[in-house]
Amino acid sequence: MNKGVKKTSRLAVEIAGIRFKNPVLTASGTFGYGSEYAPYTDLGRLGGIVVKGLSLEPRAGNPGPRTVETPSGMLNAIGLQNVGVESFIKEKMPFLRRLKTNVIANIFGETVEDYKEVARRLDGVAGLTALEINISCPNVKKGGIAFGVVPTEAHRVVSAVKSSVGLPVITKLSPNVTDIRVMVKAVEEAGTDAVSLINTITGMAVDVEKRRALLATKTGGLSGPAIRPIAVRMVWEAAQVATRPIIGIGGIMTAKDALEFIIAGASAVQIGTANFVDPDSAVKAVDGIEEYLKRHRTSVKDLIGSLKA
Amino acid sequence: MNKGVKKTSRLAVEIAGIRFKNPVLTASGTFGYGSEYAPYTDLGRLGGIVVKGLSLEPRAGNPGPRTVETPSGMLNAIGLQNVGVESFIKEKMPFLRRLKTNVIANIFGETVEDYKEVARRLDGVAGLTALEINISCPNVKKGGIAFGVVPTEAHRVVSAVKSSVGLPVITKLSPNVTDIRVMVKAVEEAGTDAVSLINTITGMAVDVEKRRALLATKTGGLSGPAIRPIAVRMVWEAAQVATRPIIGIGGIMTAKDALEFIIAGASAVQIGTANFVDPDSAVKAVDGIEEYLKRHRTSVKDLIGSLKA
Amino acid sequence: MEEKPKKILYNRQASAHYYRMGISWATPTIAPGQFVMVRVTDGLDPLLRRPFGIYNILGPKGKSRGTGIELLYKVVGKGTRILSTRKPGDDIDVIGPLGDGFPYPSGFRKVIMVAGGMGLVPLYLMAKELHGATLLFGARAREETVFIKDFRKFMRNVKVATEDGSYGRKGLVTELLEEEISSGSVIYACGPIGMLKQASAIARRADVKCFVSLERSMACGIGVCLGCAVKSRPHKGSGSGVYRMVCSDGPVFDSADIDWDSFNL
Amino acid sequence: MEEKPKKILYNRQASAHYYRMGISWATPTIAPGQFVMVRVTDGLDPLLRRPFGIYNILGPKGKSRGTGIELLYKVVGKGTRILSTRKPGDDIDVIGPLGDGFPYPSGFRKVIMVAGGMGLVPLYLMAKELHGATLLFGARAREETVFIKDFRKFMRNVKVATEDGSYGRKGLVTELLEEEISSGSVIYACGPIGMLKQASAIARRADVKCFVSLERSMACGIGVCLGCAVKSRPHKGSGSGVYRMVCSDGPVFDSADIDWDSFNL
Ligand SMILES: Cc1cc2nc3c(=O)[nH]c(=O)nc-3n(C[C@H](O)[C@H](O)[C@H](O)COP(=O)(O)OP(=O)(O)OC[C@H]3O[C@@H](n4cnc5c(N)ncnc54)[C@H](O)[C@@H]3O)c2cc1C
Ligand SMILES: Cc1cc2nc3c(=O)[nH]c(=O)nc-3n(C[C@H](O)[C@H](O)[C@H](O)COP(=O)(O)OP(=O)(O)OC[C@H]3O[C@@H](n4cnc5c(N)ncnc54)[C@H](O)[C@@H]3O)c2cc1C
Ligand SMILES: Cc1cc2nc3c(=O)[nH]c(=O)nc-3n(C[C@H](O)[C@H](O)[C@H](O)COP(=O)(O)O)c2cc1C
Ligand SMILES: Cc1cc2nc3c(=O)[nH]c(=O)nc-3n(C[C@H](O)[C@H](O)[C@H](O)COP(=O)(O)O)c2cc1C
Ligand code: FES
Ligand code: FES
Repeated sequence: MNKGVKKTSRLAVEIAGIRFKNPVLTASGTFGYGSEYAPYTDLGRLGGIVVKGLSLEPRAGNPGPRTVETPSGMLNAIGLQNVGVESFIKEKMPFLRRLKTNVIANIFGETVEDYKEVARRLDGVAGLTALEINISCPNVKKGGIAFGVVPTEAHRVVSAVKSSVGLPVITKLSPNVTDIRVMVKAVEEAGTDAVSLINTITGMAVDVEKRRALLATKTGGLSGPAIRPIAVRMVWEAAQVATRPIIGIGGIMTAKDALEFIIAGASAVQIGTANFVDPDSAVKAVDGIEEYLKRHRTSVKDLIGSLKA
Repeated sequence: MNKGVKKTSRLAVEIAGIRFKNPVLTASGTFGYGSEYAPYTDLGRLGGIVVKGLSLEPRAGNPGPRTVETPSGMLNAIGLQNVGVESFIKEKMPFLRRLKTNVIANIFGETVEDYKEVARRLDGVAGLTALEINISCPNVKKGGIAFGVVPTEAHRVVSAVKSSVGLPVITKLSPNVTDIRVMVKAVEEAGTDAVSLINTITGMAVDVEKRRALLATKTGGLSGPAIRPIAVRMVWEAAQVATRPIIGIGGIMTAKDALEFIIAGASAVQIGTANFVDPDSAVKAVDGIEEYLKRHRTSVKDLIGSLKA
Repeated sequence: MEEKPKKILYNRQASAHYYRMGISWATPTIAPGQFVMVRVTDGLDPLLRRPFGIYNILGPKGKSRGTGIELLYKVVGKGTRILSTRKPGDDIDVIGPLGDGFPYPSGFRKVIMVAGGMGLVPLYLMAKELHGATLLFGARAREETVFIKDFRKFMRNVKVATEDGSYGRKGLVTELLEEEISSGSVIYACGPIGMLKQASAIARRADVKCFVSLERSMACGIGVCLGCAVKSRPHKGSGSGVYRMVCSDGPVFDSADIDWDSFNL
Repeated sequence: MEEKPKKILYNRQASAHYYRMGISWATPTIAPGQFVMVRVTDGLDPLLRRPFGIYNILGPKGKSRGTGIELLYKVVGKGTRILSTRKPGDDIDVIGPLGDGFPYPSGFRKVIMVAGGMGLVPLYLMAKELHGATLLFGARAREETVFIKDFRKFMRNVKVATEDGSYGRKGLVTELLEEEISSGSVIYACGPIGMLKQASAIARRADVKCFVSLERSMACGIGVCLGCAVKSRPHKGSGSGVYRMVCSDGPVFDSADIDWDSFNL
């Protein structure tokens, strides 16, 4: 027990050389570009903000319906609609860089070159702390199979990005794989500075009266508390082989949920769907974790991967 | 529209040469050996009963805690505790064979030989309609990796069983794979007469106060409505490549849920966790499906895979 | 963030499936047509908030700010069922006011409001502000017309059509619109997509301006999830593509900007 | 299967976190120590039923069948919180009576009941049947002793220990047991595993028979999910292995049959 831990250092963690004042970030695609939630929560109290996935060019996204609620979760098929990397830098970064929190740009592409180019444009942008590579996207050159489910392809994307930028690189893993450990090893070998997991799990819901899928694209990504047990398991599995820090994601609603991930091996967490339910969830989680750390006289650093055998 | 479908044929389906009077079965491990639920529901109204997984020898199962509730679901790590194939035949079949419903034996082993031997002992047992092979089990000869996640291993198990028995064989697929279609093709090539999916998804939950997993075995299988969107998606994917009938499983609580699977491509469904919540769920689902069929003037047969593009 | 919790003042059944809920809340300025996102339970079922239009502002008459708001809702599923069991005095978690609301009609000869079912809700505050507007209301049957009396209190021109003829004219509200429309009118419409599409076509043919308030299922309500997309006509394509968000770009749109063929009805 | 729905007769707060719920139900024969599985909501949160002991049978005095049952429960989480909001007159979905209950004590010189916290519940019907039994009750503090008065109504020998000394003796109930135990006694115990393990050890040392009622989290309550397993001592191993199901093989076990070291306290 570290009885002497100070309030500030109790919550702080370091990932990929970046200091996070606390381990609670908001997840890509669930927190816009930060400003939208400013009226509802104190952005400066977040450990970090991961912005909506960015591509080289603006993308219009998928036709609607794009979301549907499911038991303790939701499916989304947004189609990675975004303003494009240039508008992001010009229109969104000025607000974001003034916040007292880390700003991480989530990026994606349909070819390795796309990824590389988006990353290059973001490298050196003032106020940006890191890149998070979303490898769940279909690889158009490989018949649309996602980069994130083929270890060699994931390796290619990550090496390409890593070799083109100075910013720390976090690789966000897809859960739609047989063995997450293989993916962790592949992207670590490619030089990623950290991994984050999980992205959404592919799912589908049917309107039985109309006999058609409830999402226009038929399938979409499942998120929310429903997937938390799967996410905790994958983080724990990843922690058995990872040599770099892990950021846990999936169904976190409360401090208790966040602590499950940290104890299972995550150095930090991201909160996604819960923002929709309560825009203040992330800040409440920070408060709850702090209360827990005090009660147990410990620090996040000491808690990481502390699951008993 | 088949305006003339009769009440009986409206609900009936044929799978692997077996006639089911309706498409609603109860899932392995969630309905014991049938007799336990006799006081709470009308067993004769079920399309079929799949009994708890059987192994060659009785198995004691895992230490407790073995179950934990999660958002809209539960984790279980029963460890395939069962009475063994011989006691099943002697002690459980006499009750089961008197029921006016199909009885399917779910089987598993740790080696291909185990599977074969269990299957052989069950072949020809009066009152047994089919075998369901649970391939989610660890293959002890291959370092404990489950048969169900390696297509060639799944193929070996299924061919071995299929070549040893006269009973129709259903193969129950694990969802813990990158591409369910590959598994469907592998087991169809091995001669399975039908596939059923999904088995539980591996998950984990942590007691943050005690910093230990809530299940004694750390990880377990996630079931219940939480996983339904994933299960529906996998059934739909399977239906794109399958040439044999599909039985849909995963989070079905109501007739509406069952219909999602049927419209996505399943010829029948199994109800698992819902039995714990309401022992009469399966019979209520039968009633609800019948009401739907009448209202839409259709039959289960016409509904299978009728999802609009 | 810390804020004074909003409380349920009343939650009264108005008829079989319809409720009025008063919420005590020192409201910010509310524009007619705005909505709120309500968390119906602090459990996980249902998980997401539910959107409801702001029907009325409680407090000083005729003001855009007040001491509370009134919602009107219909029980259609589990979220609204749970809402209907909530008790006066309870805290209620409400985010809003959200969206843009209706533009004030200046320079039009006649204001025609067209509502289908609960589409009445976002029109009430607007109707109170305007004098001499016409309200055309469509419903399936008489039981859905319970709130029309609220409008009759201060509106002279209220016409109703029901599909089964149990109240007002037998037929569709769009048939009433065909009769009422005249050049120089402006239309404010809210209701099912099919009705809005029809109203929009009628307006286009008559070369009349038409504003519609749309409904889509919403996860966030504030423009973040990008879930409530509707397709706008290409000439209005923004930097982020041809999709507009109902929650943050709307819910009110100029009907000429909407790609009505994109809806899979 | 169609059955007359059971209804809530009353649901009264007995003290801060404790409630008594009466359920109207033409009960089958109930043995002391049996329990029921209650569905607290028809939503999905929480998903599973919750187990509760049958505290009392309502109806004709001293019978094993009645016109209803009474539950006593403590609000500890979301299921019991929702249960505490349920209203008299509502239907309630209850499965039971389940499990085996306590064997009748024949040929013993003294019956000692040992209860910790809500462990009182399964002992009440037994206590009513037996005359001259001793009840030893342990709790953390006075507020947890509210139901002890029910027992005092017909029992002379009731001794209480609280951890903070706010009621009765300061200390653990197992210390009372050490004093009361004598050869030829039989013990009926229910409470936290730690307490039962202690009681079992005391009984073994005194060579006294001890029956314990166990609690495990339960998914089905009827022996089907095989989730509520406890390890029995090897010599009692059945065909299905050394695990016994609390719901269907218990909840009452001979303490000598339990492998107390298997619990990860
Ligand atoms: C901007 C906006 C304003 C609204 N204002 C009102 C209002 O003032 N009064 C009112 O009664 N209703 C209003 N609605 C509709 C209301 O949000 C839905 O009726 C409610 O969310 C249904 O929740 P539920 O859990 O009861 O139903 P569910 O169980 O979720 O669904 C039941 C049925 O309702 C449909 N449904 C679910 N959510 C929506 C939705 N967001 N929009 C349309 N249909 C839906 C489902 O497809 C299903 O058929 C509004 C919707 C929007 C988008
Ligand atoms: C055979 C049996 C008889 C019981 N009889 C009574 C009774 O008469 N009165 C009474 O108040 N309680 C009784 N319990 C305990 C009661 O079932 C739990 O308190 C209840 O299930 C908690 O539900 P919850 O949703 O409120 O809590 P949850 O939110 O599920 O959990 C809150 C806390 O309670 C613990 N808990 C959850 N479920 C159980 C469980 N099944 N057993 C023990 N701890 C649990 C959790 O670990 C957690 O710490 C009995 C339990 C069993 C197994
Ligand atoms: C509406 C929505 C949009 C999302 N968009 C992105 C995205 O652009 N890039 C990305 O990497 N993940 C995206 N995600 C995935 C989340 O960042 C997160 O990994 C996932 O939702 C699981 O976390 P949760 O259960 O807390 O929501 C999105 C999720 C949702 C619900
Ligand atoms: C407690 C429990 C025990 C199970 N045991 C078995 C088993 O022995 N064999 C098997 O193939 N599946 C077993 N399953 C998996 C179910 O048959 C089913 O595939 C899974 O639970 C998903 O369906 P559901 O969501 O309706 O429960 C078990 C599931 C549960 C919850
Ligand atoms: S509901 Fe999220 S963007 Fe509109
Ligand atoms: S709770 Fe299912 S076997 Fe006991």
